Amino acid sequence: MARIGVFICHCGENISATVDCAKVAAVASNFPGVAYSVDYKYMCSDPGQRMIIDAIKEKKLDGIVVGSCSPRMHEPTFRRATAEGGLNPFLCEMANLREHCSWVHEKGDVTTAKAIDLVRTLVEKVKRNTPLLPIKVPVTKTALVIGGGVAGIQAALDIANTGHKVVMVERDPSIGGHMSQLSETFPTLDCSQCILTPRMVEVAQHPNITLYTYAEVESLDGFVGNFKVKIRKKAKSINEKDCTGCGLCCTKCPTKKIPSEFEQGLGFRSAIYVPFPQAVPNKPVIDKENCTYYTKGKCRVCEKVCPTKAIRFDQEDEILEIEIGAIVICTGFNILKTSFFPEYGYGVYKDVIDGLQFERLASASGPTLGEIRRPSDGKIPQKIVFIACAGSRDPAKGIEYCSKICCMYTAKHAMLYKHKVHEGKAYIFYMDIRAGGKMYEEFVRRAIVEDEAQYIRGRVSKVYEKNGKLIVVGADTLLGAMPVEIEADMVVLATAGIASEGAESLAQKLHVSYDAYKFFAEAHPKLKPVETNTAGIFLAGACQAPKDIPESVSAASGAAVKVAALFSNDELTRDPMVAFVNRTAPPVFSTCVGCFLCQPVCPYQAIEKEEIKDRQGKTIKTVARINPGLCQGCGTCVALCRNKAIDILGYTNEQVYTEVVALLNEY
Amino acid sequence: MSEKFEPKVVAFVCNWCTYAGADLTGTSRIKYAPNVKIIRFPCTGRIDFMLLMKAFANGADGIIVSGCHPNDCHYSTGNFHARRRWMVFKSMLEFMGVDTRRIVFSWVSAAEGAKWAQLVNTSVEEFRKLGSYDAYKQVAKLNIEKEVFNG
Amino acid sequence: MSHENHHSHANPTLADEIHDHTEVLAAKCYQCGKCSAGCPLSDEMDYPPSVVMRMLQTGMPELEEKLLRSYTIWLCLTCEMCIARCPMEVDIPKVMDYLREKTLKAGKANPKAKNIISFHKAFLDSIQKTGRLYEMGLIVDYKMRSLNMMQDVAVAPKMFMKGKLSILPELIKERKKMESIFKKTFKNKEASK
Amino acid sequence: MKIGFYPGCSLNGGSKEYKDSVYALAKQFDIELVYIPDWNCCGATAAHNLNKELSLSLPSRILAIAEREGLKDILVPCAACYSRLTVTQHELNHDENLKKRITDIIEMPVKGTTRILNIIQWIEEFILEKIPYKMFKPFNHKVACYYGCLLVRPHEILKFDREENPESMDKLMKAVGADSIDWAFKTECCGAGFSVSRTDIVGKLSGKLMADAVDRGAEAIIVACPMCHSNLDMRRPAINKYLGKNIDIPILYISQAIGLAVGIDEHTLGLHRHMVDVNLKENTTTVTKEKIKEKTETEV
Ligand SMILES: Cc1cc2nc3c(=O)[nH]c(=O)nc-3n(C[C@H](O)[C@H](O)[C@H](O)COP(=O)(O)OP(=O)(O)OC[C@H]3O[C@@H](n4cnc5c(N)ncnc54)[C@H](O)[C@@H]3O)c2cc1C
Ligand SMILES: Cc1cc2nc3c(=O)[nH]c(=O)nc-3n(C[C@H](O)[C@H](O)[C@H](O)COP(=O)(O)OP(=O)(O)OC[C@H]3O[C@@H](n4cnc5c(N)ncnc54)[C@H](O)[C@@H]3O)c2cc1C
Ligand code: SF4
Ligand code: SF4
Ligand code: SF4
Ligand code: SF4
Ligand code: SF4
Ligand code: SF4
Ligand code: SF4
Ligand code: SF4
Repeated sequence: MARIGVFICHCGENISATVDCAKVAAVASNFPGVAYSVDYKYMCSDPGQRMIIDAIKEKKLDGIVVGSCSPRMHEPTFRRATAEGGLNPFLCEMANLREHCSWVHEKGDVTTAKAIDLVRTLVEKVKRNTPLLPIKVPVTKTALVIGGGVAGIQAALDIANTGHKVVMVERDPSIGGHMSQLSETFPTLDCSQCILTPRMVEVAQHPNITLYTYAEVESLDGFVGNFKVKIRKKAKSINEKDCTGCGLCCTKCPTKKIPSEFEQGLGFRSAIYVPFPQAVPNKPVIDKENCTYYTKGKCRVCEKVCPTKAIRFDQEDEILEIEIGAIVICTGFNILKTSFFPEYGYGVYKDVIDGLQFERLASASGPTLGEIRRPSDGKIPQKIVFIACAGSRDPAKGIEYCSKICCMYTAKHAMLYKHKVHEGKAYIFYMDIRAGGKMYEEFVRRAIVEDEAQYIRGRVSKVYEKNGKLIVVGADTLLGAMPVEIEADMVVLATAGIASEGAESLAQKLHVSYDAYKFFAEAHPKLKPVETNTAGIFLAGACQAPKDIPESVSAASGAAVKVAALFSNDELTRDPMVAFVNRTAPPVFSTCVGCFLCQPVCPYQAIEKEEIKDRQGKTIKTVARINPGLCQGCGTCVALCRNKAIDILGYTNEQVYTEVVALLNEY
Repeated sequence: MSEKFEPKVVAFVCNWCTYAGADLTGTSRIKYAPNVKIIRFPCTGRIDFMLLMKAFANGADGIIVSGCHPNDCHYSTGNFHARRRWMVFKSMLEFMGVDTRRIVFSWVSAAEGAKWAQLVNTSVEEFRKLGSYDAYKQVAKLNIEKEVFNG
Repeated sequence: MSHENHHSHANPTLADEIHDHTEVLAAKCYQCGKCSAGCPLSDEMDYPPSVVMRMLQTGMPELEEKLLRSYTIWLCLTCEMCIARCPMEVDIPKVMDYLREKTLKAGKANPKAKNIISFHKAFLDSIQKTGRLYEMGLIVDYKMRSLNMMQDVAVAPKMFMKGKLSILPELIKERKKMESIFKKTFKNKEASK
Repeated sequence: MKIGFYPGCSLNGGSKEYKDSVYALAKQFDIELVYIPDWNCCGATAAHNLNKELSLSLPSRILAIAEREGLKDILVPCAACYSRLTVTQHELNHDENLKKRITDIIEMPVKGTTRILNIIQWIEEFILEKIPYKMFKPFNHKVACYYGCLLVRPHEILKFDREENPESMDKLMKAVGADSIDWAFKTECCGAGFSVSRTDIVGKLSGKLMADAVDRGAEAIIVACPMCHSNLDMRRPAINKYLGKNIDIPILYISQAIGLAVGIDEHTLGLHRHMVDVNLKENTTTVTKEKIKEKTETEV
């Protein structure tokens, strides 16, 4: 027979004003299995808690029901007291007599009767409670940061500065991301490289950070605190230890006319190359697709000229396997190319460029050394047309959302152009100017008033080339949709920000969700903006949606704090209310029949396949297994499993069925 | 006192939204019918529909199931699964002759204390009109329940 | 036909009516002006296409009336340039078709459109009678309707010389069928009104 | 090889030379064109503008007859007819109620299974491969391929070529030795149905696009639609008036241009019927019969 203790609280008069507390305690004392039942003015006060502690010892109680306020208020308090009394804390339950009873009903027998029903329900439940131990999982205190743009850099430095190890994996030969390509940045117009480069160097030199560039995540296993990740280090064809970064190889390489990715095709690079002078690490890689030695078996000039003999043509991709505790995804974004736009010439007009190309033209270290010159003939354009929302807010052909950053960078471009070409004229076709941010609207106004950017409200229908000019056909909707035709020297499309290439496959490798646009999905758009649905994996920067630098950096610092919090303990304590698939004796092993219908419903990918093997190692049966490290205890799988093979601690089938019966039936 | 029929109502609610919402009803001292008694679940996704049948079999005249609004689920998608399952289950119940008007589905967030009170009151009113669910109790004369108490 | 996101109003606007008949939802237009920018006849029109959409959006009877009496709807060539580039895929040509039909029935067609309408009517007459287009007849018929006697006096003889105009119409066999198709479609239209 | 043929009213009347040239081309490549018996007018812009049901019924009758005659593919050289037939078939296939209503009106069943080919698709599919073996006289002129509206729009329904800057006609012209220019007005409207009622508009719209073609050095404009042809050719006075100068660039149907290349004579192709004379510089580089034979032998 159970020995349950029942403690009914008056809460001053909050409960006792409408519920006859003494009566509740008296009735409860007659419930089967109740060994002790009292009522008291303030159960959460010290003397109240002491009553519980003492009663456990004196009356040898094996279960506690406190009839008081909402468990959301004092469950931790009473579980602590229960533990102090020497019982497992999960043997304590609370009946909500205040928020769900005394405060919401009138004084009277009905209210008291309801209170009795609630207490009886919890008494029956607690009889079926089992001692639960909080789940402890060890934590590997190394974080993996995927992507080395400004978000990744910030996250890595913040985590590293808390004293934890960081491994950074960057796909390109250098870190820096899009920010390293920018000329100057809104809303302050400070030089992008100037503020970013020192941070890039810091990453490379930080004792807590290991940097792998030209590398990608191959696969991921495990769960929060205990991930195992495989990283593919693509062959750079040089021995990084020997290479001093002298650059001789790049200068001498005869294959020079390869469009540079960093310069957005506006400049060239050699087959062995460092993407840009400030690259980190400042060591070259050989582009195997263009190197004549790899493609035709001839050349090896770089090998000959290298003073340290660092070239390794036979180098192969390397797979590293490392253990990590948390991951921050910072893989950023991309923009649509001009070839996406049929009405603007399918990308064939050389002088129709995208925003990043304009950044390179405006950059002091860019292909024109910061002079705005048009790609076709190098002339300085006297008239530039900027087209905002190119591909954004365009459900028909592009994407539905607003790319958020383009209004601002277009205003910036118009401004930079005017600063460099004083007599030039900038026209901006726009639909709305979205400049919500600190000093943003002021920035746009400056572009319009001081730098004479001519904003025309309307979308451009077509751009075509004629006699070396680009004819831009638009309309001014503020003038009754009056047709407007501008003969421009150059056209800049503020093309939509889209998910980074390969984001979808990375998401699948990491088992995190992504949205319809293939951006990574946050666990909650407002309250968990840097978390994913997978415990231990966080997000930062433009991999979630187009974001500007301040937002990317704030998110990165936010994610870093989440990682640091995770790493602040040696072990993770997790709520023990997790699901489990039953195991029975052979030959059945489990009532699970291996239908795996439960697998897709789990929001946390916690359900795995487990093979039950015989002594010879032959698989007899494949059943579901729940990874307690990943399960968050929602119970969806429990309700789904038709074979009742899954149950969930704290809300077992037996417990909840009993509650229903007890609630509706008096003894 | 006139003998007005008082339906017995069980509410299955999730811990994160509706349970907290009902707490707020209390903190706001908004009054509602005492017929409804709440059982707490981690998520509406946990609620399997045999539980509802169990409640009817044990004398419930009406049931309220309530959790987080779509997209606000603490577990991100649990409530969607609950909803989807309910769509399937509902047609099955109707086929079996169960009076599905006696099962009310709703969303009440942690901020919607007043909505909870209103939901309870309108549901109770509805169930009262429907009267005692004797039909089901008759069908399901299951006595195993009594055994449970002695477990 | 009614649609989910379409409420039934006590006083349906012209936009509601268009939505019911053509499924084109004027509210989808976000006034970007791309249609007006690309429309080859925008500058000839009293209301460029994006303005037409805006007028419909307002639901104001005065503006709807202006629209029905506009020259725009007759100038629209249904070249489909606007919808081809509209980010919201608003089918403006369909709207124009609808407005033309409605206006014609209501006898509100813009007087400037007289020639255009005369031509269309003459064209259809020809088909109704012969099953095919009889160009010579068309020209004569059009001239009678438009009273534009001098037009094409220079071109027609040359066409004739080049063998491009025939004096006699070609007749199809099932001419009765043609009559019946015309009758039915025009009757259906009345009925659906 | 047999294929269904719907000429449409224009080809039967004012654009007789278009029909003649298509016929000649078919004959040259051993394709038999089978008329759709007792065909009627598709209704063109007029029906479309004034009465929707009528505008669907007229083409439906044509499709119904084609089906009845067992013609699976039909060639529709007129871009306007091609557009009307294709759009009608699309609408019928996407609305069962409409299909029912229309079959009631025309008193004939329509399945909506006909493959409707425009002139370019027809040449691409049945002729292009064989051109090298029959090319006597490369059409080595600089040309502007003009597609107009109806061949490419609405793209969602026609799904023919690229919506902006299409290339299929250019490819055909290159195949017969022409140098086709890159220009921006390939799909701008020529004024279409306003030829008679608002000739001034045709002058303006056609004038704009032709001026660009001329500026870019085109010697001829190649079209695939009788409406485009009559606007650009017959409405030259209005065009010249709009431009304030006279341009004498000839307008050729694609079937005529290809016909010339494969050695069909000008008269058969109906060049003499044009309002603007076709005075292309004499092309001296003829290909001898031996050479063609050689080619045939090496490649086959
Ligand atoms: C034209 C233009 C102008 C702009 N101007 C401004 C401005 O003036 N001010 C401002 O605040 N913002 C501006 N921005 C926005 C700014 O570029 C972004 O806010 C910022 O770059 C986002 O940083 P990020 O680190 O999130 O992403 P990114 O910069 O995109 O970096 C992502 C990094 O991840 C790497 N990566 C991607 N996938 C993988 C993978 N699978 N594995 C490993 N590594 C991977 C990439 O190589 C890259 O290095 C501008 C953007 C554009 C397009
Ligand atoms: C009408 C309106 C509607 C909105 N709707 C939405 C929405 O739908 N979605 C959305 O995402 N956002 C919405 N917001 C924005 C949202 O309210 C804010 O983003 C959010 O409240 C900011 O939180 P906070 O903690 O930074 O500041 P606050 O909410 O302002 O909190 C600041 C706290 O600091 C306290 N405090 C102030 N000074 C001192 C001091 N000197 N010492 C001690 N304490 C101090 C204040 O008392 C207050 O409690 C809305 C805002 C408004 C005005
Ligand atoms: S335990 Fe809860 S109900 Fe009791 S006195 Fe404390 S707050 Fe009030
Ligand atoms: S020459 Fe050798 S040392 Fe110098 S950068 Fe190239 S690989 Fe490195
Ligand atoms: S071997 Fe390749 S990388 Fe080296 S110099 Fe030659 S082309 Fe350049
Ligand atoms: S930020 Fe501005 S330019 Fe970019 S999509 Fe949004 S509204 Fe258009
Ligand atoms: S636990 Fe249940 S649902 Fe999951 S695989 Fe096993 S039987 Fe199927
Ligand atoms: S309880 Fe929820 S989180 Fe845990 S395994 Fe089941 S579905 Fe997944
Ligand atoms: S293009 Fe479309 S969305 Fe833009 S104004 Fe025209 S109809 Fe409206
Ligand atoms: S279909 Fe009509 S409105 Fe649209 S672009 Fe053509 S002429 Fe203008």
